[in-house]
Parts: sequence; structure tokens; C-alpha cells
Amino acid sequence: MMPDLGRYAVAVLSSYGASLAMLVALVALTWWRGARVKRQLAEVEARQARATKGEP
Amino acid sequence: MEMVVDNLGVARGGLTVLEGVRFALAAGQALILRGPNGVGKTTLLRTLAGLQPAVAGTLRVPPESVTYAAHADGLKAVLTVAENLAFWAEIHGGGDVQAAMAEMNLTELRDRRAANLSAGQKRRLGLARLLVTGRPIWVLDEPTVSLDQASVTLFAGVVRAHLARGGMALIATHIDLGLEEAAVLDLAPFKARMPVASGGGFDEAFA
Amino acid sequence: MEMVVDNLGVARGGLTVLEGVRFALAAGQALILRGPNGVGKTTLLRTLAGLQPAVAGTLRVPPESVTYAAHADGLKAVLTVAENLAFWAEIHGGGDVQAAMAEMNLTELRDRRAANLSAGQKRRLGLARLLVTGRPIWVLDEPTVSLDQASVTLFAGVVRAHLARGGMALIATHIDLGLEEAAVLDLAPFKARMPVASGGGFDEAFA
Amino acid sequence: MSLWEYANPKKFMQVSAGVLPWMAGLTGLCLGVGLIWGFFFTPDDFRQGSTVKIIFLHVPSAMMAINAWVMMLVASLIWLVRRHHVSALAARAAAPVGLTFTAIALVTGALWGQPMWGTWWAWDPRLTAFLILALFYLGYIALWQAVEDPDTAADLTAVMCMVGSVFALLSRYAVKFWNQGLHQDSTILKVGEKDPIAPVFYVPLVVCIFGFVLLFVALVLMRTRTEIRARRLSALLARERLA
Amino acid sequence: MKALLLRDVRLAIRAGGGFGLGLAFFLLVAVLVPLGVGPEPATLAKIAPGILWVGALLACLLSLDRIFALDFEDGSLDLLATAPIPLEGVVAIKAFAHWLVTGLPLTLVAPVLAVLLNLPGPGYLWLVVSLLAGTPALSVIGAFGAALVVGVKRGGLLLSLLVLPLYVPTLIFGAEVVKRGASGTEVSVPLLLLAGITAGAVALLPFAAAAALRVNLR
Amino acid sequence: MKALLLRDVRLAIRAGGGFGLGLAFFLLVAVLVPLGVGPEPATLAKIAPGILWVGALLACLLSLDRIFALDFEDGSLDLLATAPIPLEGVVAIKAFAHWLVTGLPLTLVAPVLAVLLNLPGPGYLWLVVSLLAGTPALSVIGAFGAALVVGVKRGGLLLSLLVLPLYVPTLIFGAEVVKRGASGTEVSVPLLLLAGITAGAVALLPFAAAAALRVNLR
Ligand code: HEM
Ligand SMILES: Nc1ncnc2c1ncn2[C@@H]1O[C@H](COP(=O)(O)OP(=O)(O)OP(=O)(O)O)[C@@H](O)[C@H]1O
Ligand SMILES: Nc1ncnc2c1ncn2[C@@H]1O[C@H](COP(=O)(O)OP(=O)(O)OP(=O)(O)O)[C@@H](O)[C@H]1O
Ligand SMILES: [Mg+2]
Ligand SMILES: [Mg+2]
Repeated sequence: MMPDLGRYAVAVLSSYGASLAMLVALVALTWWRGARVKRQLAEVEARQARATKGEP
Repeated sequence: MEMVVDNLGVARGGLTVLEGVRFALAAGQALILRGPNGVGKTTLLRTLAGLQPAVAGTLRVPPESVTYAAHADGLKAVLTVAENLAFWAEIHGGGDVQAAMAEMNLTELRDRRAANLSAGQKRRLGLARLLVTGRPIWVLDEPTVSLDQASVTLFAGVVRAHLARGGMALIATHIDLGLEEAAVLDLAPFKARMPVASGGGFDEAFA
Repeated sequence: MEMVVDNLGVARGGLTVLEGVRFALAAGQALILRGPNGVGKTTLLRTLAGLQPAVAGTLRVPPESVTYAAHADGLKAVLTVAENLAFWAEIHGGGDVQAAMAEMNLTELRDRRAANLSAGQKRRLGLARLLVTGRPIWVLDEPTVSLDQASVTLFAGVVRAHLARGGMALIATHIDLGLEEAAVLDLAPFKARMPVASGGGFDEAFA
Repeated sequence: MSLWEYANPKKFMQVSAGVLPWMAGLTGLCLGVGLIWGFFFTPDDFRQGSTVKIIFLHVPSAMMAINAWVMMLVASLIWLVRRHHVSALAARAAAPVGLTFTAIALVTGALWGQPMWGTWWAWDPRLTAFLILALFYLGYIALWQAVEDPDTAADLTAVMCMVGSVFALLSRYAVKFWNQGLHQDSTILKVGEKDPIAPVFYVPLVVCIFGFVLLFVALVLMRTRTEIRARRLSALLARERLA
Repeated sequence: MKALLLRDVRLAIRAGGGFGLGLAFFLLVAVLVPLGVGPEPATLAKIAPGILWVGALLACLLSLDRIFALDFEDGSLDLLATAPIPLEGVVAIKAFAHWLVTGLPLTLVAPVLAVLLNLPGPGYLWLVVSLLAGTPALSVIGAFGAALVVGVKRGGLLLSLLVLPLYVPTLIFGAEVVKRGASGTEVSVPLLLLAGITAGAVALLPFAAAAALRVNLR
Repeated sequence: MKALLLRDVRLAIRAGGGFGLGLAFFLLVAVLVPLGVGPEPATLAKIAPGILWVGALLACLLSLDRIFALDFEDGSLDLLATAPIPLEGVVAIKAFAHWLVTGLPLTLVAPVLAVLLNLPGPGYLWLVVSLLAGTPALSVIGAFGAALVVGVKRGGLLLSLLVLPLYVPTLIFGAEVVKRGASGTEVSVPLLLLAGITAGAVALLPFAAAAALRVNLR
């Protein structure tokens, strides 16, 4: 299955490896921060909704 | 010459802190602003001085008539008292430095570098700057911090003389300045009401 | 535990500003320092805190018992209220952060970064630091600047509680704190006389 | 209904929530097909051998690195002129994506350069200009992070983006003037040249380029949504503070 | 305006103001590089134009944060913004003052340091000419960067990061002029481009800088 | 003490703390020098050890003023001086924190930048080793300089001037290690000397720095 990369195998494989690693890291970071901010916002909104309902 | 503020809203850090502020100030009048810590006095004064835009309402001030004094009083430590004042006088087209130093009791310190003044002496120098600008509207943020009692009285006298010359003054302060003729405006009633958080609305977050 | 100051002389910028200062402070007592601007209050307090040497007289203070609070209150803008206090508590061997926040009415603000506090809230945090150091002698330079009336009263209560625990306090201030039990020392009489220039003597210039 | 309505945060959140899953799926499809095709099912080039496979990462990321900056420039202009918060936040969201693409282009280029030119790095104008672009990205991101107030940060970064674009162009001409390079000129978009890329490489390359475009759009949408939420979060917290 | 220029120059000259420090830094770079690189005259002669320009640029850079930050911290900038002179004028004057106390002295001492780096003879004239044509751009671009970061505490490093990429074209053309001058070839093209950059920067950047300042004062 | 170290590192990492900017500056120097000097690989390879060390040194230098100045300005330093830990310990910890957030990262990215400057193959290992051995000295010497100028407003430039001469021995031996390593000759003598400088600086300078701080607080 693996194509024969000849004497350039290292260059090609490390290009793919490094690029995919960077892309995955970027996507993971994006995802992770997105989920965290979404959760925090939900918390604060719930808290404030409770506060405004509770007070008056 | 008149300053008119109508229905003014001011914001700090993207949030409106005061709204519906309304007053008018004519030549010869002073207004003292009061309010608890964090109500927005500094924010209001910076808006009136033209350093930040108002978020609502109208603000009518004659152009180039306001001078502002905050905690940081724009003194250069390596310049002497006289040099500091002379600079601001020249920038504003030549006020009388000698007279200003005499009025704020700084004549003896005239050749002392600002670095070597005590906290209160520095403050006096900062206030003397108001006189050399020659501008009619003084906007002052807690001007008497770290002044002793004698200096507070001296300063009240200077403000009174300024009013008598047809000037105006807007002063935010926590202490009593002894300016009985000045009107007092409490800012607490103008505190902005928080809009109720409506679930899932993203619009008001950017107000 | 006692603090004794006898015939103390303190200098600023190479010039003696106060001399012959004399007082004693026992556990549970407070002393309020008064005096006009530039008389040398800040200089005296820094000397008592051990930040600069005295030029004359004796100063008997138990070692590692003084904590000093000036205008700059050592807060890190990017740390939260609790983090700021926890740092100073750890440095001093673990004071009670929760209790300090409760006493200075900061518990609600515990996770807010110091950058986002108003001037008065910041000051309260700076004063809460005194509590976590666990040190008995508080040396305070104009501690109530920019506090509103309610916070001043709160602070007076905290000082009183500290005294009741056997602490001491030395406070330089221009305003009335409402601490009636504290002794008051006016520094004006201790102002250093300028040495008369005796022709050709170079000694006193280096004093 | 005008286009500007999408710059309203609420509208944007609604629309992007609907679009995003499709976008993500399409991105995965394009990138997967393009890269697998490129890596497994293309022949070796007669001169470059198997290194030609690097082109499927190098060229799309290089193109998108530049396009991301252009998008940020446009978004900054929209913010300065119409003051739509979404566009300022979109510019902010795009910067790290652009920086990552720049890094990928640089790394794959370096790894390609070793067998082809016998060196990891040469001060060729194209390469140099790219390095400078990376510096601009770094500065832009650092400025966003350093300034506390979000609107102030948006204004400052927008001004910086505009001035920076001018100087980035100037730098490009300057480095060309300075040195003739090794790197080949752009041929991808010039149809009908005498020496075009062979179709066996061209077709998967186009698929990959599409994949990178979609990836960019999907990531920017996602990050913009996060930025909007973060902005609302800090506004709600600040409001709590004032109350 | 004249008062502002005089004040800025005076502040720079008084103790602690930083005048002369830029020069000293330039000197240090010119000394450190041979120490690091090694003493071979041929190598040094080759890299002299580039190193001298990089040194001038770094010396300029290090004094940038004084342009506005000090005035911002002590409140002078608030007061200048409400004073009866346009903020664009303030920026231009302050950049000019910065050039007077760094760019100009750098230009004047550069030939002396060129001796340390073994610059070939014909290069000296072009070194001075290129610095004279290029350093104003460094000051103006730097003033723009300083205006961007004026609200950031101890923003020196951030300032470097923002400003150095903007310095690239100036550096390339400036060093190219010296290199060509040193090897006796025609210098007019890079020199004209250098002058063009300076002219453009001086004409346009004060407006951008004033806009950034207004935002920061808000 | 641990609390202080944690706080300093945390402050450096939080937004605006300047972590990463030192790296960016190092990158900038590594980019600017070739832009000024020109692209010939042979010339670059020759000057690479020196330029990399000069770059690391400048990057270190620019973040020095944060060591004490921020704490001085906000009053923390007064409080630390009266706290129950010796001021020498405070200095040592702060220098260590500075090394953790600048010297160490610089060492780690240096090989990448060496690619830009075309450093010959065998030099990479010795570049990392020499930086690892030398950057602690840079931080400690820098902390001493920072303690000297802590009362000076925006004293960055003055600080550079004071500290750079002190950096000269470190620079010479450090660059020499890399040069010898790159050309495949014996490196042990300069490396030992470099380590010796670091050991001496770490052992003695905290005392000098603490003394300077005490004077400046007075
Ligand atoms: C770090 C080094 C490199 C950088 C930063 C770089 C950057 C770029 C850029 C910006 C493009 C333009 C994409 C576009 O707009 O069309 C490009 C295209 C390209 N690069 Fe590189 N490159 C590098 C090294 C290399 C190397 C070593 C090779 C191969 C020997 C190479 C081969 C190509 C090819 C074949 C293209 C497509 C050109 C076309 O036909 O459009 N690059 N590169
Ligand atoms: N950078 C900021 N971001 C968000 N909110 C802020 C910021 N700075 C101040 N605030 C908040 O804005 C409000 C108004 O602040 P302002 O400084 O105008 O109050 P003030 O009336 O002058 O208070 P003081 O009497 O303490 O000086 C305060 O509640 C404060 O917490
Ligand atoms: N660096 C300096 N060099 C010389 N003299 C100085 C220096 N700093 C302050 N002084 C002088 O020393 C005296 C004492 O200053 P100090 O700050 O102790 O006064 P203070 O009582 O705290 O005044 P304030 O109430 O205004 O704070 C003042 O007269 C001041 O002019
Ligand atoms: Mg206020
Ligand atoms: Mg005082």
C-alpha cells in the first residue's frame, strides 16, 4: 500500500507529518477553546438569569 | 460661554456606566460632582474634556475651552517648577507663569526640579498648570488628593478667583472643599441600569 | 512587643528633614502622624519600615514585625484578588486569605483580576494584604486615599480589630479616620532647622 | 435584506451554526480525498522524484497564508468604516490560522529545499517575503493579546494591519530588488503557459487547494463564534461587576 | 510646536533622558559583532554595511518607547491631546525630536564605527548619505509603533516585534546603498527608493499614529 | 521562595507579560542580519555563531528591565524587601525565573534560527550546549544591571549600556564554542571558561544585586 518514496522518503514523510501535526493542533486548540468558552458563557448566563428572576 | 450637558451617557471598557446626565454651567459657576467609588466620575470628566466619545446624548462645550487635571498631572521630573509651567504656558499661547506660581505659593520652589517635590507640592504645581493654560473651563478629578488643609484652602481661593474672572469649574471630589457657592451634583441617580440578560441574545453584549 | 523611637533624624535626598522625633508605641496602640505637605511623613514612615537608614537617634523595633503600605500597593494587574493575597500570604508564611478577604469586604471580588477593580476596590485589596502578613506593626502612608466614606469606616473597624488583637498602627493621614482612641503626633515641631552656612565649611553639606 | 445584517452577532451566530457542520464535512472530504490521492496515487516526477508530493501541502498552504492576510485586511477595513464587531472578531480569529498556514508553507518548503536545492533555507525573495509575513502575523497576534480593551484592540490591530500590508508589499519589492532567487514563479493560476504542471499532479492539487480554502473558512467561522462568545462572556462579567 | 520640540530635546539631553545612550548602544553593537564573529578583516569588510545599518536600526529601536510612553504615564499626553495643537502635529514634532537626538547623532558617528568594522574606503560617504536619508523613516515608523503600544505596560519588546518588520524595506535599501557605494557601483536606484520610503512615511504615518494615539487615550 | 518563582513565571506567561516576545526578537535579529548583510551562504555560515550569540544576548537584554522595574513601580519591591526572605534570595529567584522564561526558550529555538543563518552541521549541538551553559550568566548579570537602574524611569537603554560590557566575556567564549564546534575542532577550553563565568556569576552577583537594590529603595 505504501508508495515507494525512494531516497526522498524522509523529506516527504516529515513534510506530511509536520503539516498534519500542525493542522491537528490548530483544530484541536480551536475546538478546545470553543468548548470552554461556550461552557463558561452558559454558566454565567444561567447565573444571571437566576439572579434577575430571583431579585424582583 | 456656557457648557450644556443633556441626557449624556458615558462608557468605560465598553459598558455604559452613567446615563441621562444633565446639567448646565454658566460663566462664573462651579459644579461639584459626588458619588461613591466606581460610579463613573473619572469617566464622565474624561468625556467632558473631549478625551473619549460620549455614547449617548449631547454635550455642548465651546471649542478649545476645557482644561483637564487628573491624578497624573503631566509634570516632567527633570524639569524645574518654572520650566514645567513655562512649557504649558507656551503650548497654550503664553499664560503668565509668574502669576500662576505666586497664586499657588510655588515661587520659592521655582528652581527646584519636580522630582524633588513632595506629593503635596507636586499637586500644587499640577494645579498651577490650570492657570497658565488660560482656559475658562476647569475639569478637575479629585484635585486635592494629598494636599494638607492649608493648601486646600489656598486652592479653594484660586478656584473662587477663577470663577470671579468668569471661568467655570467642574470638580469631582470625596472631601469638602469649602466652596459653598458651588452647586453639587450627586451622580448616584444616573448610574446606568443594566439591561436584563435575555437568553441567547448576542446583540446587547456589544453595546 | 514595643516600638520606641528616640531623637530620630530622617533624611531625604541628602537633607535631614525631620530631627528629634520621639515617641513610643505599645501593643494595642495606634499613632496618627499629621503635618503639612513636605514635612517628611513619607520619609519618616519609610525609615520606620526599615527601607532607609536613620541619620540620627535610635529606633527600636522588633525584627521582622513591620509591614508597610504606601500609595503603590504592590498589586499585580493580571492576577486575581485571591491570587494577589495568596502570594503575600505565602511569602509571609501562610496568613489566612479567606479571613482577610472577608474582613475587607472582598469575598465577592475574589476571582476578579486586579486590573478590573475600581480605585477604591484596589485600595481595599492593598489594605487586605496587611492582614495576611500576620505582622503586628502596621506602617501606613495615607491609607484612605480614594476610599469613599463607607470604606473609610470599614477600614477604621479593621484597624481597631487589629489593635484589639495586640497589634500596633502608625498612620500618616490628612483626613479624619474616626479612630478616636489613637494618639496624634504633629510632626511640624520636629522640622529640621537648616544648618547655617558657615563660610568655607564643607562638612555639613555631607551630613 | 442587506448583506450587512450578517455582521450582526446574533444573525451571524444563527447562520454560522447552520453552515458549520456542512462546511466541516466538506472540508474533511476535500482534504481527505486530495491528500490521499496526492500521497498514494500520484507518480514520481522525472526530475524531482517523490518530493513532488510535497506540493499538495506546500502550495495550498502558501496560497492560503497570503489570502488569510488579505481577508484580515478586508475585515479590518470593514471594522474601521462600518464598525461591525463581527468583522473585527473575524480578523482576530483568522490570524492564528494564517500563521499556521505560513508555518506549514515554510516547513514544507524547507523540507523540500533540502533535496532540491541542497539547503534547508536560502535567502530567496519569495522565501524571505514569507518569513516577513510570518513576522507580521506574530506582531498582529501579539498586539491583540497585549491590549486590554477589546474595541481599542480592534482599532489598533486594524490600523496595524493596514500599515503592515503596505510595508509587507514594500518588503516584497525590496527583497526582489536585493536578490534573484531560486524559487520558481507562480504557474498554478496561469492557464496556457508553455510549461504547465502535468494533469496527474494538477487535479489532486486543485482538490487540495479547495480543501485548504474550506478548512480556512471552517476554522475562521468556528473561531469567530468562539470570539463572539468570549466577548459576550467578558461583557456579562463586566456588567455583573458594575451591578 | 516649537515649545514641544524644545522640551523633548531638553528632556532627552538632561540626565536620564537617554540622549547619548542610543549612540553608546550603536557603539556596543559595532564592538560586539566583531567580538562574536571574529576579527578577519575580509569578513568584516563584507558584513560592515549590513551590520552598521542593523546597529543603527536597533539603537533607534531601543529609544522608541520613550517617544510617547513617558508622556502617557505622567498624563502629559492627555493634556497635549486637549491642547490647541493638532495631535498629528504633536506626533510629527515628537518623531522629529527623536530623530534629532538619535538618528542624526547616529549618522554623524557612523563613519567612526565603520573604521572598527573595516568598511572599504568609498563606502564612508554613502554610509552617511544613506543614514541621513533613511533614519527619518526609522523615527517616523517607530513613532507609529510607539503610538500603537502606548497603553501597554513595559511594551518595549512588543514594540520591537511590531516595528522591526516595518523597518525591513528601509534596511534593505539602506544597506544596499552602502554595499554598492563600498564596491564602487551605481547607487542611485536604491538611494532613490530609500528616499521615497522616507518621504512616504513622513507624509502619511503621522496620521496613522495620531489615530492610534486617540484610540489609546480613549 | 517557591511562591515568588511561581508568581514571576505566571506573570510572564499571562497576557502582556512578555513571554514569547524575547523569542520573537531573537527571530527578528536572525532575519534582519541576513537582510542587511546579504544572502551569500558562505558569508552567513561564517558569521552565524557570532550573530546567533549576539541575537540571544540582545533578546535577553530587552526583557531585563521587567525583572525589577515592574515590581519597583507598583511597590512590590518595597514589600519584598521587608518580607521575611533575604533580598539575595529574591534576586536569585527572580533571575532564575527570567532564565526560565527567556534563556531556556532561546536555547531551544536557536537551532531553528541557525538554519536561517546556514550554520554548518556540527555546530548545532554546540550551539545548544553553549547557550545552555551561558544564558544563566546572562540572566544573573542582567539582574544585577536591572537592580542598578531600577529607580530610573524607562531605564531600558541605560540598562543595555551597563550590561552589554559585562556580557562581553560570555559572548566571546560562547561564540567561540560554537565556532569551534562548527569547524569540528576541540571545544573544551572555551566551554569550561564559559561554565566558569556562569558559576561565578550565579554565586556572587546576587549579593551585589541585592546591595544595589537596597540602595535604590532607600
Ligand atoms: C521555506 C521555503 C519556501 C517557501 C516559504 C515557499 C513559498 C512559496 C509560495 C509563497 C508559493 C506561492 C503559492 C502561490 O501563490 O501560488 C510557493 C509555490 C511553490 N513552491 Fe515554494 N516555497 C518554499 C520552498 C520551496 C521549495 C524548496 C520548492 C521546490 C523545489 C518549492 C516549490 C514550489 C512550487 C513548485 C510552487 C508552485 C509554484 C506555482 O507553480 O505556482 N518551494 N512556494
Ligand atoms: N479598564 C476597565 N474596564 C472595565 N471597567 C472598568 C475599567 N476601568 C474602570 N472600570 C469600571 O468602570 C467604572 C467607572 O470607573 P471610574 O474610574 O469612572 O469611577 P470613579 O467614579 O472615578 O471612581 P473613583 O471614585 O474610585 O475614582 C468602575 O466601576 C470601574 O470598575
Ligand atoms: N528626591 C528628593 N531629593 C531632595 N528632596 C526631596 C526629594 N524628595 C522629596 N524631597 C523633599 O523632602 C521633604 C519631605 O518629603 P516627604 O515626601 O517625606 O513629605 P511628606 O510629609 O510625605 O509630604 P506629603 O504630605 O506631601 O506627602 C519635602 O520637603 C520634599 O521637598
Ligand atoms: Mg476616579
Ligand atoms: Mg507623603
